[in-house]
Amino acid sequence: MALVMNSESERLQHQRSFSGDLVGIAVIAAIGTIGYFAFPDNLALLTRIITIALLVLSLDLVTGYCGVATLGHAALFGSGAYAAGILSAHYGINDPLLMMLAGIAAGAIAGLLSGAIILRAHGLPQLVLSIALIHLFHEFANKASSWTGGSDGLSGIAPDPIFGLFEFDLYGQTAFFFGMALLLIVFVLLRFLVRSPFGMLCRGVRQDPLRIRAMGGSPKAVLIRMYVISGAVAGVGGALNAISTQVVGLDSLSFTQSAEALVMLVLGGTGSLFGALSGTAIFMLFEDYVSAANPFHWLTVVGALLIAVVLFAPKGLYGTTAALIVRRREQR
Amino acid sequence: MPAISLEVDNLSAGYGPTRVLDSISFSVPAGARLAVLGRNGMGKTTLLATLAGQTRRYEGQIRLGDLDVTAAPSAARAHKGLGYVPQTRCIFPTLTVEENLFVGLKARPKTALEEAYAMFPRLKERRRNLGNQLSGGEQQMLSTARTILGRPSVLLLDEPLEGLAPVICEELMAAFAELAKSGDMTILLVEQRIQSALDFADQVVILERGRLAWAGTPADLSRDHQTVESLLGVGGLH
Amino acid sequence: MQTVFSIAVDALAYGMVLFVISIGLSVTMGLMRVVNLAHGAFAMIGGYIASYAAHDLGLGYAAAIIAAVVATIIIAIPLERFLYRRIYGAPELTQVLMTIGITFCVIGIANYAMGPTLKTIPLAGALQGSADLGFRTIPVHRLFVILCGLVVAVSLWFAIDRTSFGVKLRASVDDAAMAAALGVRTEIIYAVSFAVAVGLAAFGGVVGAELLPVEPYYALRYMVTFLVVVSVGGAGSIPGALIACLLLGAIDTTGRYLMPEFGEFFFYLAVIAIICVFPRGLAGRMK
Amino acid sequence: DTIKVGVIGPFSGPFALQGKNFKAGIDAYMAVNGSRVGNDTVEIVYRDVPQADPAQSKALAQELIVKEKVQYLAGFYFTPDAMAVTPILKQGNVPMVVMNAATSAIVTKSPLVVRTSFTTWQTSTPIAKVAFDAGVKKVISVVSDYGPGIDAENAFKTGFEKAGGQVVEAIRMPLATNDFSPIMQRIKDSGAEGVFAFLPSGPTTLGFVKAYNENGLKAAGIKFFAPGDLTQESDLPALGDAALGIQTTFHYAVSHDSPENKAFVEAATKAIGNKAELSFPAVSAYDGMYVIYKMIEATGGKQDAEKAVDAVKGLAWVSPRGPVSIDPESRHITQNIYLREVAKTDDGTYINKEVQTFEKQGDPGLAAAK
Amino acid sequence: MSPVFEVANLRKAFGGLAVTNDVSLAMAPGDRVALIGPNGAGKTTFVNLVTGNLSPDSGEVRLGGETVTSINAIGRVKRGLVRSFQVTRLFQDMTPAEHVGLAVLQRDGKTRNMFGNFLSMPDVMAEIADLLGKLGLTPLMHRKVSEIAYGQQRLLELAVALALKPKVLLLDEPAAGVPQSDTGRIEQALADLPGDLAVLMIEHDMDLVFRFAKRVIVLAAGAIIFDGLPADVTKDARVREAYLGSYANASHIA
Ligand SMILES: Nc1ncnc2c1ncn2[C@@H]1O[C@H](COP(=O)(O)OP(=O)(O)OP(=O)(O)O)[C@@H](O)[C@H]1O
Ligand SMILES: Nc1ncnc2c1ncn2[C@@H]1O[C@H](COP(=O)(O)OP(=O)(O)OP(=O)(O)O)[C@@H](O)[C@H]1O
Ligand SMILES: CC(C)C[C@H](N)C(=O)O
Ligand SMILES: [Mg+2]
Ligand SMILES: [Mg+2]
Repeated sequence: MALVMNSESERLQHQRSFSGDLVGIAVIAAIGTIGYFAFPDNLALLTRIITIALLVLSLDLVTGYCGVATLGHAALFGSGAYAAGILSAHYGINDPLLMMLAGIAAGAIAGLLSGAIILRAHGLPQLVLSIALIHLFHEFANKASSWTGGSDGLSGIAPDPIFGLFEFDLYGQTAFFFGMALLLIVFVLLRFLVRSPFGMLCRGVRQDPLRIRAMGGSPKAVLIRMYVISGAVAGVGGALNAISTQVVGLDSLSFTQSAEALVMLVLGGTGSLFGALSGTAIFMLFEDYVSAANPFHWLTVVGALLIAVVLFAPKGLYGTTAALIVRRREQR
Repeated sequence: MPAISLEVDNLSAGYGPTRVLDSISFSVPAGARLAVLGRNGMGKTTLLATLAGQTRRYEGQIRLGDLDVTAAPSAARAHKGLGYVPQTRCIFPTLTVEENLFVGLKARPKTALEEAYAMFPRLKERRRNLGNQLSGGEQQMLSTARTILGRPSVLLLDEPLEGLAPVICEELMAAFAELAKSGDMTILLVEQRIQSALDFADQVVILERGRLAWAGTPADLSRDHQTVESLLGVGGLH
Repeated sequence: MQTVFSIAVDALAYGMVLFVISIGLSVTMGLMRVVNLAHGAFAMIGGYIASYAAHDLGLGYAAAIIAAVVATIIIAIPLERFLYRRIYGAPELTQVLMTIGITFCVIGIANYAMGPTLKTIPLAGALQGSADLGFRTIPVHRLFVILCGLVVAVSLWFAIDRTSFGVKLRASVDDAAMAAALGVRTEIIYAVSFAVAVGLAAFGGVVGAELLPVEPYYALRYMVTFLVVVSVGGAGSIPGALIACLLLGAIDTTGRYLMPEFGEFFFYLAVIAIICVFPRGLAGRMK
Repeated sequence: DTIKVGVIGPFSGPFALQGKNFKAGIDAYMAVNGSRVGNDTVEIVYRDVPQADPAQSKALAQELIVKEKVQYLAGFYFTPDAMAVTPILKQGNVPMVVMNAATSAIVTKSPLVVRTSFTTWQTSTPIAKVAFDAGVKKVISVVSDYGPGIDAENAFKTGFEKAGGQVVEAIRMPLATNDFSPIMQRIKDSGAEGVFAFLPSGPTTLGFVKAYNENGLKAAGIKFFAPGDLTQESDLPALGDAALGIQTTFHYAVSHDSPENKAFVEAATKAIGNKAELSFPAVSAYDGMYVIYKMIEATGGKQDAEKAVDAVKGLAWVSPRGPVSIDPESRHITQNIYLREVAKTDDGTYINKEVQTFEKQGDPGLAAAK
Repeated sequence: MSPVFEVANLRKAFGGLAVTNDVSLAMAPGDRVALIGPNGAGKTTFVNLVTGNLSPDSGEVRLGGETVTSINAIGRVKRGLVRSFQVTRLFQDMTPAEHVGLAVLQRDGKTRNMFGNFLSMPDVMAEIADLLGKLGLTPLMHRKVSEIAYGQQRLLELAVALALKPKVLLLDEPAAGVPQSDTGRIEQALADLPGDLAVLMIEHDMDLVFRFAKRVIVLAAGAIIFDGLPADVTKDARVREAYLGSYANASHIA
């Protein structure tokens, strides 16, 4: 009897989470639409937010869900960007979808490589491994200037219209819709991923790898797999960056970019996809706003924002809000 | 010397919004041995932790002898004579056994460490080991010894026998009894081994869902089979 | 042969500068378990104060150092009280967010108040110029830094490993609630340790200014360097940090001599290799 | 009407000083010449890109064009930031005036680019001749390992070898080098009689110059040559006596002696607040504004990028740095390059004292690339 | 019957301290063995050596005839050797249902699945409900572990181990911290285990030990000093002195 009742309530819960997915997609699409109408002449910014959101989502997969501390995640992003860029600039393959595929593949490979190195330590030393790694990637790209353009950046990327129909324009419409579509697809796939048995295993690994070993699971194998997936997601972001800006700079492989992504993730709240998305959007919009308002001293304001978030929303903006809502609901 | 006792008045406490203790009141005379019993998850640990100043108190008062320590932070309570041995032992993992004990000494001279070693010779053998290299039972010994070294006037023990060999348990209970008798120490004992607790205590309280459901002497309890059955869930005491 | 000696001397001097500047971070990060990315910000504040004291108040080098250390600690006290106290024991990433925020603010304020140009701290007469080692010369100031490094290393090691303060600090970090229950006044312990760490940062900022000049972006520019040497040594271990600084200093110096164009590669490959062999750092305390 | 000019530069972060100089140059120009051109009022919209970040630069440029409706883009401290924007100039019908980015190729990326700063090739070529004339036949080149550094190395090498000298070794060191002692040891061991160095202006130059002195290179008579990035005026107070006597070639010295410069320095000092912070980006920005004003005049305030750029091709005027002109072919500035020596004035400040002039220098970098 | 689990001449020393000193033992399917001994005798260390969490200085571990000494901990779990932890190791922000679900999925090799959701897998859910029900954790199955009392966490610890359907089960003080009222559940859960499973239990609760064990092994200072029937252990003078104390005299021993 108890069993029946339980699976009944389980099914309910499952349905609720499924409808949660739909709501999530609707929310993203709605915000995208609002953004489109609210900033019709700032689509470049929105596209940039989407690009970075993909990087932050990808970072959330390893940091939020698996507990891997990294300040080198832009390595995956930048690899995707350079792969897509090189394909176009050096091989003249300008189809955006092919460039996207190249970005995904390169991101995944970079993920495999990064994972293999970063996962050799934990905690602080791990963080330092990631820092060392991103510097190596950066130096490598700087040295390989005949391929990457070095510090001058890789220019000459000229993506064709998507499906031969939609040209990348000054107003950034095409890039925006392209990015929006990619983001939605990635989001849905990740939603499935984090709910799946594999996603659950990852959460377990984050909390207690030794426990997972005692269950017969290999934390290392799990993490490496997640790193590859994360690389693919970052690769999407990187390729989108290359396609929409048509230049790839060393900054896309930099420590700064990695650190910024981490800040955005923590700002939104680790361990939830919405946290990653909202962190990116809020940080970048805020930065855009204050840096336009005062290009000279905005850094102080951003610093104050970060401090305020830690003081008043220690689980991140989304994380804290979500916890509050849950608590309200429970009390009722 | 004024007899210090512990007095709890209308105490409620919990974790965040979850209220675990609900209006608990009792008082313990100096030198008394109080057993706190109750089934799983009834709030025994929460009660001791609240007395030690480690959880969120919603309302109520805590008095240590003549002093109101309701608002005092944990460290201040310790200096006023409260000693706490938590259920999870809370050994400092990166400190050696000796350093762990040293923290418990408060301001006493280092030579006092010998008291602990006399109580648990095993600890002396392992005194250069790090806390996290100890066996479960050794950690339990260390946790207890560390608090006792501070010579508390009120000692809160949360399942101090967990994981100890039977022979050590006996010795330890004897030692507690000795401390209570000779040292004017008031002891609150939470213990799952009901018989051991009753053999030791001169007073008993039972918690049920965060409320004080029963109070009396061990002898009363032994006779009250119904209470034992309903509040402690065991078939009877021997 | 002479070249080898020469490189060795450079390596030792550089390693010691790294040590003096980063050791304060080892205290906050290893002992207090706060990932204090604002370490560089405190070093920079120290540098600014020393520069101001020397140029505008006309104090001597020694007096400027003392003024910098004291004033930086005074500035840090409210920060500890209102900001850092909130993140002791918080998840590392939260600490990262808070301390980066502090760093941004400090950079912004320094840029506004002191201007974006480089600031120097004039050396005492005795520290200027070069000393002749026979086979080469070395700036006297570097010898002074080496000495400072040794003194700091020994006294810190003593304070942490041998004094009751050190034991209480380590206990508080392992389990603050339990330490408090045993009567350790953890807030005071933390505040004092933080002050020491900040004082060391300021000291390092001043003494190291010859190599890492003071300017607003200092706070972030060298953050990675500090983080790397401390972690490679094993946060919280004074001997570990010392060895790491000397080792990394040597690798960096040698790499830069032999193959400057691959200097970065050498350095970071070495970091990766060391951590792969010693996943907890050269002398990391166990968690 | 209001004509908006969008300026993208590093106004915060590690290069905030250079961004500040952009603003000082622009403010100075507008203070001296007013903000009105014909019937139009010029308004500046600043956007910050703290470190080289082409994606950000492009997004901001797009925003400036589409949303702020700027008619001109200007600024650009970093090459990649400028490069990223060139593809949208045509569609946006906006000319771009580069006020710093110093890689030769930028002007080739779009016919709508005009540059009023310099290229590293332009400033590094003359020093080769200086070195050779000073009797130095063997030089070791030491540059920061990134685009401009490599440009400098190539420019010097080309010039020096043409003159008949020999570059015995070319070292590239990472941008983030703190301790230069090992490099100095390398220089010593190379047996060169002189060293050619390129480091981007800023904190690292201090360590480099100090190491040059402290490791006894100066005492050993190894001569020091560099383009003027290494001794920008705002770094000189920190370098102090250590820099005395260093010879650099550059397009501008704050101490340049001319009435135009006196007026400029006065206005720019007022704009920046502290004369010690004044440096070379200010003059490029000042001249950049001159060019933009000319473009506005020529187009009568209408948005017509091509016409605007055509109008300034061949334009010649006397800048605070001396006589300059826009090369009609390359749209890059032709200017005098000066040999300067760091000197101490009577009031204790340090200056780059001009000692020799190389007149009407174009950009040799473009030719070299072909 | 041939042993499912065998240890031969196992040795381990930490520094100078020989914590496991030439220990050999074998267990057959269906064995119910209690491993007791003074604190610090090396019981937990023994388990760690056997499971591969520590590597022995010398000696051999065999599972079902196969030597697994050089196989890592994960491999041994996959071969059916499962342990529980003396200090609970649970995922603080997961629920009991997720714990058991994860163990079941991991056991069945389904954790590679990147799209499903265990809540919609009826067989998995049934197993979860069954196991948690047996241990009386059903009401808590969707609470976070961090919010449930320690004693209940101990029960969950056991549930996770059982969910892996081991061939050899090593339990490190499963009843420590579990109140007397609930030890019954543990006993019941153990009694319900398949008959061919070999169980080794470390416990200081002698009542439980004597009700559970068919065979008792006493470890002291790293060496086995007694291996035999429960009835005989109380008669052994060395065991009484080193471990049991007056317990041996108590009347309630069978
Ligand atoms: N950190 C926490 N957050 C929320 N609820 C908690 C927390 N810790 C304990 N609880 C809840 O408080 C109640 C009382 O727990 P407590 O640990 O005091 O019980 P106990 O009587 O000591 O049990 P045991 O015998 O198992 O040790 C339990 O229902 C538990 O779920
Ligand atoms: N990593 C280590 N380094 C040094 N000594 C250790 C280490 N691990 C365990 N020991 C020591 O080995 C001995 C055996 O420990 P073990 O945990 O196996 O004991 P146990 O029999 O399980 O005891 P208990 O019943 O108290 O849990 C203890 O004295 C302990 O201090
Ligand atoms: C030398 C510097 C003024 C050059 C500039 N950083 C550029 O990227 O072109
Ligand atoms: Mg409890
Ligand atoms: Mg044990």
